Amino acid sequence: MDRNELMKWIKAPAKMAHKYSLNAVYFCTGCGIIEVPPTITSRWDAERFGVVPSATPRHANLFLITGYVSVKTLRAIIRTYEQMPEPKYTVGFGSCTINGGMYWDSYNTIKRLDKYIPIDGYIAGCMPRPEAIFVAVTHLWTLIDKDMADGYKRYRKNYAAYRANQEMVLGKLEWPPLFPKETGTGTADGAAMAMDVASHTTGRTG
Amino acid sequence: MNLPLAIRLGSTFQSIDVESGSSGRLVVQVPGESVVPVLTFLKEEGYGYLQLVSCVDWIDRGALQLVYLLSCYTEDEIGGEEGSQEVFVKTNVPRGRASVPSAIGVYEIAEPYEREIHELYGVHFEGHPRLTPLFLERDYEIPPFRKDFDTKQYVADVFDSVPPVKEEG
Amino acid sequence: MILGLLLTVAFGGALLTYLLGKVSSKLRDWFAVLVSLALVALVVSLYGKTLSFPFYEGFLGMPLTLRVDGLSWLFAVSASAIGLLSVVFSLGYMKGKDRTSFYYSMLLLVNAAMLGVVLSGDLLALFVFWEIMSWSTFLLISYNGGPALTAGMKYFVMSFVGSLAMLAGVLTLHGSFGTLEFGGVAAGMSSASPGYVLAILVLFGVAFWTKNAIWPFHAWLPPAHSEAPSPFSAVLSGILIKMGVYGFLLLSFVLVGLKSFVSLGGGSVPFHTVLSVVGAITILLPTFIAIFQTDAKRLLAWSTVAQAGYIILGISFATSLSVAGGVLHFLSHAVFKALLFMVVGAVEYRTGGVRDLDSLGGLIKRMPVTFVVAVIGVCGLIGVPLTNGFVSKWLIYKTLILERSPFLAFAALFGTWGTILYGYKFLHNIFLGQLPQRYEDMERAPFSMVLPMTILSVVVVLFGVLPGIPLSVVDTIGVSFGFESLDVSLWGLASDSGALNTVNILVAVLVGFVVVWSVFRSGARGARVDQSDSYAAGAAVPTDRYQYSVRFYAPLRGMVAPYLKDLVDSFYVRLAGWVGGLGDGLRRVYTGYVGDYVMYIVLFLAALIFIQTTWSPW
Amino acid sequence: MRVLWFILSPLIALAVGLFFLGLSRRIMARIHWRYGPPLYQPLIDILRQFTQKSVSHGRLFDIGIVLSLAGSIVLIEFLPFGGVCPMSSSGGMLVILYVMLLMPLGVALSGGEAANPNTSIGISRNLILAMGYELPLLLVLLALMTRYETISIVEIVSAQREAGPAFVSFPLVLSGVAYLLILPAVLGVRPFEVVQAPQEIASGPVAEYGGPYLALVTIQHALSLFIGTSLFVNLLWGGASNPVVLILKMLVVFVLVLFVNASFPRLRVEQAVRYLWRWPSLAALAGLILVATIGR
Repeated sequence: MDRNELMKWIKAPAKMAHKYSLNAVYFCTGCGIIEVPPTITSRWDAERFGVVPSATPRHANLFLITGYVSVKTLRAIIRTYEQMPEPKYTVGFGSCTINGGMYWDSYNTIKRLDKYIPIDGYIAGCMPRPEAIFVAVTHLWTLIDKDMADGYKRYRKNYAAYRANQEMVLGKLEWPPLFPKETGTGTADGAAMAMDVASHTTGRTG
Repeated sequence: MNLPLAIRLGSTFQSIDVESGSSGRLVVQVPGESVVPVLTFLKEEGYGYLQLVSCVDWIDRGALQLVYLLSCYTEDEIGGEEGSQEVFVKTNVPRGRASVPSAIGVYEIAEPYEREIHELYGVHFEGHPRLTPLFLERDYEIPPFRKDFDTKQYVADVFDSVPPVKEEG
Repeated sequence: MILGLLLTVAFGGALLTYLLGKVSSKLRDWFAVLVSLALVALVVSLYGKTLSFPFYEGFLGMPLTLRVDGLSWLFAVSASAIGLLSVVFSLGYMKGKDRTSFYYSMLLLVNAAMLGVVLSGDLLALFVFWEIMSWSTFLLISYNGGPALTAGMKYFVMSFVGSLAMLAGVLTLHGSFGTLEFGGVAAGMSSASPGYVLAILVLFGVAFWTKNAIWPFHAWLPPAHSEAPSPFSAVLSGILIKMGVYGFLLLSFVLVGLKSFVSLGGGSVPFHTVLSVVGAITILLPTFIAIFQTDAKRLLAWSTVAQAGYIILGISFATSLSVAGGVLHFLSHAVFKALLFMVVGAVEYRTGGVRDLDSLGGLIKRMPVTFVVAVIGVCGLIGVPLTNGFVSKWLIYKTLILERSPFLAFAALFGTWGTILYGYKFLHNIFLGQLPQRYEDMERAPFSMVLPMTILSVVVVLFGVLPGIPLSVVDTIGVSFGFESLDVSLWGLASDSGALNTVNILVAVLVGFVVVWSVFRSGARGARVDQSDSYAAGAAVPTDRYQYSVRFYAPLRGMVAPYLKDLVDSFYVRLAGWVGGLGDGLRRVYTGYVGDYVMYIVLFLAALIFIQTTWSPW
Repeated sequence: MRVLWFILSPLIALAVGLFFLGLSRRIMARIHWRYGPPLYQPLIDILRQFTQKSVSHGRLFDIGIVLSLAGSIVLIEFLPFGGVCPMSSSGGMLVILYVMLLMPLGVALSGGEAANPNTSIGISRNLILAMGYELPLLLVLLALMTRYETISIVEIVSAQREAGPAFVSFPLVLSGVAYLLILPAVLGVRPFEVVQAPQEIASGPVAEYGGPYLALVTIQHALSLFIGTSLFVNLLWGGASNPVVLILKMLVVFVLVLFVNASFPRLRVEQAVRYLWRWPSLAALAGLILVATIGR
């Protein structure tokens, strides 16, 4: 707790609190979740950084998307992301979330995850080891410090585009749009875009 | 008289040929319509457990091959001299109009396997209670596991056509 | 004269309502409300007076008198007030049902009979009005027909046995003292032998306990309450049951007198301790049974049996605090139980007769006012501080602990936790959780139902925050029984061994609430979402299938259920079966052949002659 | 001076409660052979939760949790705080017992409004568990009240000052043992953590609480730790003449309970209630019988 740390606490306590108390949603989206248990138990102990798994998205502000995202899991990821209180941060594990990774030509996985939900940072490695996760956490701290970890703001601003992309891949979603005001304008053209693709492959209604 | 299983099988059914596969397994080639009778016969023989139903797409021969793997866990000797614990039952189905009677009547466990094969290979199983989708979220003209399904083209059409989210302002 | 006027208005009103019903239903409804209003006004005008008024001579040479004093005034006010509120409530509830004029006249008749019982000056008048009350209740319980008929029959048989016991008591008293007037009987009883007093107590006690549904005689109450129409079960559960309490108070403290009541029974096991133990059992057993009920009204019925246990425990412990607590608990129970039955009535009215706790849910979104009222009622039932239930239970607990009987106190306190369980189950399964699709567009309860409920809930909170109001009335009753007065202040009890100060608690809770609310509002405020945006492990919330209310306390059921078989009820059923068999056996005597009858006569004569000649006992 | 304590005692209770929470996470980490968060981590959590923006399920959803926290603050006013007790003159132990039920009731009402089966299951478990430990707790309290012939907690504490702590006087040692056996259940600690089980029912009644709601829940959890231990120390360990001694005694009791927390898996609800209704209740009952018959 040196001097400038103390100054940071005094100037922006909320930001510091968000840095040192990251509750991660305990949701195994892909193969990377096998790295999370050793991270939070005795050998590596993520709790000293303030990272604790939480049972529900309502308690969480960090969403670790560990590994490839299948089309079916995307539906659950979007639902969980929208249920997390703001400000919230997402970190993608491995290359599968960046460009599809080794499933680049699979019919069933999502290639670029940040077309559907905003991602604040990626960790290289298939799958990244606990030390890499801690490096990611410290990087996330610097991002929060510099106000660059603004995934949730981008989601709110461009919600229409995100929603359109989601419905393009998943067909009609069972829950109403999270920010009805923003999608007021967006739904019209979003639906138009969806129509031409839909003729090629019809999105299954949920 | 416990003649070896292969001979008994050959005698009861006409148009099948039986040979012994690797490590003592029996491989039985069966025409489409007589799959269920063979399965019931083998079940009475003691092969009470259907391990899996899988499908192979021989695109050059224009046929989808269904493979039923049966095994038995009773102690006494069943088949020939050293007793074959497992039996493969294979049947070929034309790729165009792929349809086979469902094996649920004989083995209940076949239900999810047949649903999966129906979804991924497009083989229709008559008498199956619910051939609804199991894994896939979207509809496909050509079932994805068939060899003539072009995944790269599909990915280009569906996923690459989704525009990245532009930063407004 | 006022008493006479009161009775004529009451009984005349009941009759006239029926006749007016023939003319026009609107006129009848307003006439019924008017009569109840008049009754309340008349009774309130009697506050503080002790009058006596012989209203009818020539009945077996004895005058039937009416009498009012502190005790009967309290019961009369609560009876007429709750009667008025239930009539107002049934304006909405009974819309569109058949035989409504019969229902209204019966309701007013029951109300009048209760006033008669409470205001009667001698045992004969008491018995006459008691009978009128019993059979008119039977008619109202079996109003809905079908299962209600069997419930009504069960009630009728048990209260009939009680009335017979009471009649026997009245006759023996008349035989030994010549008069039935309370003063004379009390004078006679003070000189009577303890055995005689005990016999009288038991005889009258059977009548009062069956009406009050105390543990061995409670079997009729759950079916009767759940089958009766809701406004009437509010009256039945709130007030009509408490006629047994009035009778018991009258008997034990006015007729028998305090000193002899306390010293009754063998030195080691005095009668009133036995009674308080029975009261304690009545608290525990029905509470656990109530926890696992799935019908809202049956749950409330079992809770009434349990709360009656508190009242009997308070009264029969016979110290100044405990009697005050018992009588005050009668008042608070009458208020919040009538309130809860009206809540079930409102829910029943809006959902078309559904009161099954497994298929309701989420009604707070459609009936918010009814929910607020229900929460206040349940808090009163549980005895949360700042409600009237808390004050009366506090009095009972304090005296139980300080008078060195901790096991009774334990039964009462542990009963409260059982009350919390079924109180919350009642609230949760009806009002909280997911709103089923079929109740999406249900409107609120009509004003004619909400008005009585809000009045009752205001009373629950008012008597909880300022307990001095009811306590002063209860204190005068205690003094009239011969207990020393409690130093009652407006906001509680300022006695040396631990005072009760509700205003302090109120201030503390309010300040705490304001502080926490401001701290809470300083945090970021989130958007309001409906029930579909709830955590479902990443899936969308399925409609109509995302509610946990069936088998609400399943883990507890496994442990407690084997001990909850209602042995008393099964005993009664076996008894009824045995009597049926006996009747069937007797029926065979009538074979239908004349010859057999002639033979019976000859045999009978022969027996007579034989006895006359050979054996003369005189 | 007493008016000052009206404001001071909840604040100190909150500070002590948060310290206990931080300490428990630190000690649990040490037992797991890892470093664990800094001691002021609960404070950081509360600050983060306050600045998060979560959803509300309706007015009752807000009022319920606020009512429950107000109930625990009122309860702290009733507890003697080392020599001074802000609300000592209005009702004594019975009011404490009744205000103690206000806390689960508030959370139950607002959890019910959240229309989520996880919360409803959590609430029903909470009420069943509360009924489980209420039976021995009532027997213990009744034994104490009968032994010292008063229903005011302040008099129980002052009576213990001369005659020594109740824990060692003969008939009450049974009640003390019983209270110690149920203390993990009263505090909601690991063997009886069945109410907020994260894995089974997504942390039970608080599954739908986001930002500020979660902050109130953490504060409520801290205060209930304080209330549970301070009640035990005041009733059975003779309270204390000044707050510091009281807090030290509470610390000893809390660390003892923490070791129980670290070494037991979570029980199912019926196993917990079956345990609570067997040995602790027998000990408490024996204590009460002894006190009622011979112990003067």
